[in-house]
Amino acid sequence: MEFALSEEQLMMQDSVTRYLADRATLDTVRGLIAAGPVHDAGLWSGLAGLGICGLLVPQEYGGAGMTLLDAMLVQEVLGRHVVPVSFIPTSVLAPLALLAAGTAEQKQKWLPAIAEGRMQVAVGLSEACGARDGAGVTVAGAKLSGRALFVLGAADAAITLLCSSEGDVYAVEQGAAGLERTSLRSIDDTQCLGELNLHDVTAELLPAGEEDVIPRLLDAGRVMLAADILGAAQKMLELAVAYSLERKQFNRLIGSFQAVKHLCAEMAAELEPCRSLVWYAAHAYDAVPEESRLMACHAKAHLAEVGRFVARSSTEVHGGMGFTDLLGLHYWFKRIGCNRQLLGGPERVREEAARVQGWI
Amino acid sequence: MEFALSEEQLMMQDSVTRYLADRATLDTVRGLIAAGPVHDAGLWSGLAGLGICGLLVPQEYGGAGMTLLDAMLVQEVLGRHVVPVSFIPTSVLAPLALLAAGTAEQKQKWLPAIAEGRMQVAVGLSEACGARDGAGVTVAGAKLSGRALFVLGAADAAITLLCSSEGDVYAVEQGAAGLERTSLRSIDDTQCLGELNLHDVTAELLPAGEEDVIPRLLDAGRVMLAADILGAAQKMLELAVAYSLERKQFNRLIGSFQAVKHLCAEMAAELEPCRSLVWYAAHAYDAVPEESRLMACHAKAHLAEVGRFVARSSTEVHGGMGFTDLLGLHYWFKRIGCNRQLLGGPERVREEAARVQGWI
Amino acid sequence: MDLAYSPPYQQFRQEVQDFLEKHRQLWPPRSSLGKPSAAMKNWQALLIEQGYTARTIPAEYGGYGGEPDILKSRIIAEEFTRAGAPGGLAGQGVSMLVPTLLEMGSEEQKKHWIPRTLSGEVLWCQGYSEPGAGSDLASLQTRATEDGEDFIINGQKIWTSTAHEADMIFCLVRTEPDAPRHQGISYLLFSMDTPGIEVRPLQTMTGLAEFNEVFFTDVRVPMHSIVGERGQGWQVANATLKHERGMLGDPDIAATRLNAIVQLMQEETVDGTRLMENPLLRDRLLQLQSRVLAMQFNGLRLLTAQIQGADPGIARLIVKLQGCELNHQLAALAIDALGELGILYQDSPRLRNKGAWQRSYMFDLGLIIGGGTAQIQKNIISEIGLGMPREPKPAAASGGAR
Amino acid sequence: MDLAYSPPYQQFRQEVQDFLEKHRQLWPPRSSLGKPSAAMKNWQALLIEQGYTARTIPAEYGGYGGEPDILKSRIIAEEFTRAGAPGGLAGQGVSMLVPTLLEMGSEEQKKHWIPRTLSGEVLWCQGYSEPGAGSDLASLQTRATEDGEDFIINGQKIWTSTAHEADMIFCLVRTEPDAPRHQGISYLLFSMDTPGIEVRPLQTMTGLAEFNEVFFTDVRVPMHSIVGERGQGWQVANATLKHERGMLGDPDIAATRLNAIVQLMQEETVDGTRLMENPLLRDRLLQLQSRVLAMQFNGLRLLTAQIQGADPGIARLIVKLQGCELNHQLAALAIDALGELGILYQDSPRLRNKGAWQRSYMFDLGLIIGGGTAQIQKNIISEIGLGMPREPKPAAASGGAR
Repeated sequence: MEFALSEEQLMMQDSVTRYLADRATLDTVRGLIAAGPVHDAGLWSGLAGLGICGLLVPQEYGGAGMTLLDAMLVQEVLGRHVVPVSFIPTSVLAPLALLAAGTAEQKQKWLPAIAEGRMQVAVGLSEACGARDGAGVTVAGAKLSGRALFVLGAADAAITLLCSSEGDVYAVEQGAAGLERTSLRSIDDTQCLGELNLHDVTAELLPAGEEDVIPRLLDAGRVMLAADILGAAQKMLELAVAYSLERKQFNRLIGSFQAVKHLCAEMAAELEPCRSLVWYAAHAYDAVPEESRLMACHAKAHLAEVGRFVARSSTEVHGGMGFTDLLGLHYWFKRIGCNRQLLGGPERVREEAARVQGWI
Repeated sequence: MEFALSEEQLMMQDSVTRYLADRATLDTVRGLIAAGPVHDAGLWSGLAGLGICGLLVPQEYGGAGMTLLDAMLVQEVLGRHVVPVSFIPTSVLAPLALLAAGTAEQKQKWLPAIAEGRMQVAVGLSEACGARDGAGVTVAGAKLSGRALFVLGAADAAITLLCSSEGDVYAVEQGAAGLERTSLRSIDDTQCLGELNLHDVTAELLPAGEEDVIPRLLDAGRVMLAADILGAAQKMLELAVAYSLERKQFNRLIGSFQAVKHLCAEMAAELEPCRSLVWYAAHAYDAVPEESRLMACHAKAHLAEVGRFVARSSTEVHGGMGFTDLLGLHYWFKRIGCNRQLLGGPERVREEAARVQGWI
Repeated sequence: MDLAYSPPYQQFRQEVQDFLEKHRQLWPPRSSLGKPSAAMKNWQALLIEQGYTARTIPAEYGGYGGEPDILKSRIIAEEFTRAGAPGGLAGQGVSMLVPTLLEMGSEEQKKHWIPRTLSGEVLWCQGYSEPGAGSDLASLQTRATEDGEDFIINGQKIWTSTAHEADMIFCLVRTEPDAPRHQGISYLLFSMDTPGIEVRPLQTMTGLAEFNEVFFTDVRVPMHSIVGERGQGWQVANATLKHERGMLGDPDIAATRLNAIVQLMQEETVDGTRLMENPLLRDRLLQLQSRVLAMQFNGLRLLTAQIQGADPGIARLIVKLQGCELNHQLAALAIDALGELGILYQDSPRLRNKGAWQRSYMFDLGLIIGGGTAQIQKNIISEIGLGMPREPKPAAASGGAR
Repeated sequence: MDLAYSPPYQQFRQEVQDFLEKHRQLWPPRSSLGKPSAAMKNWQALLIEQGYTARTIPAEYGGYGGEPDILKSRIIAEEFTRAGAPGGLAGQGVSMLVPTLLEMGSEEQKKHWIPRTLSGEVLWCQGYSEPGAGSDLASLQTRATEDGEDFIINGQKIWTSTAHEADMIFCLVRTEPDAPRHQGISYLLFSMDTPGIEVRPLQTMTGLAEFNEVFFTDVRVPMHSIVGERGQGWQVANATLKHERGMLGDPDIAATRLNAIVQLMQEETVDGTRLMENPLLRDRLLQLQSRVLAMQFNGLRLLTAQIQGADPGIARLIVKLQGCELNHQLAALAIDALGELGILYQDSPRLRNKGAWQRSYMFDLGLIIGGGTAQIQKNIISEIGLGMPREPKPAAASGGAR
């Protein structure tokens, strides 16, 4: 019985942290996204050098063959540093989709490239958790038509995985005839979102999929987004405490005012159990599959709520400075706000949790 | 343009307050309800002496012919003093029902007795806002059968007004054959609730009712319950502030701690706009009927929420003493908690507000 | 209780409506707070002439010179809002400096500055807050030292909106460094063209630069630029700070936003179903509607108290705290209702409402913090509204000891 | 991360299950915290013999004398809960006095009191809080003055559960009135039969008298009744107060309640529709489920840290605050779901669950307040967990000045 991270996991998290500490400072990030949403290839190749990009890719395809728990720990660090890389679609959702539904040939074609960090994959799952503006992708004669919104991942992704309205997963190559991609720009320029319009686009089915390929991908994606919020919110709490121990008003450190102390205490009290919830959800994904869906829903929904509370409260503790661009606190604020809505807002996700439990 | 109470209204509220200040102290109330839920006849006749019982009864029937706004102001004071009298069913719902749907004869028979404080009327509206345990009253051959739960008013009410499942209002006399009354006991012994079981009970239809008699009664009842919460919650806030200015811990008045100050400030900030909302809802009942339903729903729902917050927070400010029976703070706490559920909890009532606005 | 307006007021309302209708072609485009356009200046002159702005300011200072009439002011505001017509100039010069001068200025200052400010000829910015002096404004450090007939000013201000366009600044500076902190401050008026002033735009989390930082390096200002006496600046500023706080938290703004969300939820769909059909979103909407209505009626109560010259007490003190929070919550609901569409921003395709919901969500958080943080508001409510004690002064000056 | 138990532990679990099954006929009726029945005493003796209670207490003091093994303790607790079997004695004597004596008592005190306490022969109550000393326990005023070989005690205690049945009290009294307040307190053990002690039941908002007030008038107690040294009572008490706080906020209790609400919402109807069909109630239930799960997994983390001898930091400090609030919110949901049925209480017809939801709603609020109020908990989290400064001491002793 041990509910804790292993030595190896702590070392891996630490190595990513150390890599990012120098290379993904706030000033660096600020510069990278100055012109709009970005997946930064430089940081990506650095992460590839650490073996991070192929974390979930089996060793036979050149990856590390690790679990979602490990990937989650990486994502927590990426969130903590608001790093502009598309780890979730390329290194988590794409390998999981290929492993669950891809042919041997498809795996051979794409997994090694992913593991080496040579290829980006975008993933469109938004319509599986609530289609807006009439979006949706249909299949006719093995060709895809329609529209996919809020596709996760870099603009230059070599392939995009899309879910059809029948629940199958297709791979579409960049530059395919009839495919048009537009960038969507969110509050958070550290994450890339795209809109795909498709007119009879040639696509490759991932054929081995069982019924729940897409739900499983959603589970994984939601755990990862929860982990990202966890990292970002933890950082915002730490920044708030640190600021309150520097800033004086009325001849006192503001951190000595009960109102400020209690706000920080409430953030900590809300956030700390979230860590265990996200750990468990990630652990359950591989180790307790029958609980996976429920735990992923709870992790995503609860982190969305707690993340919003922490983002707002930390900003309040920072006073006017928190509202300016000077300290850059808003990069975390926006990342948390963006994650809240991706792959289903909290109410929607909780409703799924009710269904999973047979309550309705 | 004047959104304020008139001199007359202030004087009336003041006269009720002065009457109750001596006669409905906490110790008196505590004694009155020691053995269970009570409508106190002594206090009632005192209120009758002030002309309160017939406030809504037209002058031709011996009453004061005033508006719901006036009745609401009385209820606020009754809530403030947690007075164990059944003002809402007897002096508000019954006259309104008779005026809206009663025959001349019915009015003549009952309204003067109500105005003089000689008669109690119980009113059952619970099934119109959500039937529990399969309750409901049906009519066959002009006789009533079924069950009405959470009937408001004294156990010895001379008549009970019930709503049938068709939406009509009937009067049933105490002691009618086939009628059986059981007391229900809630957390709040200052309010009387009963269960009526009916087997072919002779009843008198209030025949002139238009379609919305029952909705109008619900509006009035909800505004009154909101006013009761307003009075009780205002008192709880005042008690909290007063206690915080007496009690010392760590060599300081607890009212000088920011945590306590801010909790009191939040109570005040939540409660103060409620006063205007309840005023407006009561005013609209008579003066702006097209807004009456919406405002009654909002007043009831919002006061239920704010009341719960204030009841809990005031108890917290009182620390352990708030939890004991010694200070008796819980009498207000329970009255607020009871009112929250009567005639529809907040979610239910808000849903009605959505329908009123044609949103669904 | 009577919410109807008496016939003379009904007639006045009609006059305002007629005026707006008749002069629709003169409405200037909605202005930001910066330099007014020529069309705006003309409109302002017309409004003053009608008494629809600067209503109670004496004619000798360029105002309309009417008697105070709170109901007429309210009617004007209501009708301008209803028609969507641009109101009079509303920058910090008009809303803060002019009342200050009327109360505390010399006759010469009133005659000189008020007409020019009302007409839009002179644009002002406000120099109060400093990086180290926010909630605790009285700790401000910008120093003015005497040099002959002049003050020499050094220091920094922040949160200075329109500083890059303003002609003039009204500014708090510390002139008596050895006096107790509330008694060492003076209130100065000087030109933004004075050498030694540098304005840097201050970008906020919204991505816009709604404010500026202003740096003073040996800025030379004549000593007669002072309003009130030396060392009286704190009292002079406080006379108008209350005006600023009064402007925040207007429930009518919340009501307008609520209506916009109702429309949004009626029109937008997810999986083909109207958002309004979602019981969870609908219940949140209704909870906020309760609050908006309560604050609107609270506003009616304040208006009545104002007419009657009564002290509305707590009903007044809570407006900023509750109103700003309400606006923030409304924006949050709109974002949640829109889901992934709700996170779009800037120039994105599929952006709704030009990104206003996200911008409000952030800017309203700024308002919760600014103009007296929520924490300061709660101090005020508990101390002034509920009579609770101030925090005791710490025994040692530092709060850092464990 | 490995949530499985190794084979020896699986075997141990099986042993516990077998034991419980085999001795089912010996299970005493669930006891309150008062005087144990003969059946309960026998059961307690059997549990000690098996090492299922008093597991790590040395055999010479009447315990089982086992090595500490957190997992085995956890397994015992889990299996007793799962089977619905009564655990060992859990009054304040066993849970607070015994650990205190083990840590701070004299050999004679240990030998005398621990066996009698464990066996159920002696029932204890706790005399810590006073009407004027709640959050600020160190300000307690109950005075013990020297008189020959004895102390003479005068004063009052409150929140003393089981005082009316207890044989003995462990009690904090002020023995050195002139010492600094934390250094003038002593920890005494004495009989509740001592003349001059009056116990009055303390009724709470639930309508029950879960606690008592205890009044001391010239109560004469031998000086050798002290645990530790004179003036050391604060340290002696603190050694065990942490045990008390650890008991509050158990997430498994919350999980049990959550399940009860799920069942309630599946079974109860309004207008013939299951409550579970109501999206608003369901969403509240799910929000609370998120929190219950998070706290349960937080508990797993604490357990692991305990096994590893690591400091779990904030994860430990938040348990009381979050756990008690969660229980209160769960009760609130159950009440709201039941609507008008939810307000029934006492002996009312149609009462659900014997009124437990309302009783919890109130009692849990008491727990939020008691054992360190929510405000004190937040002080602890911010100061110990986050390293934020204590409040500065006020310059003047009174907080009442404006």
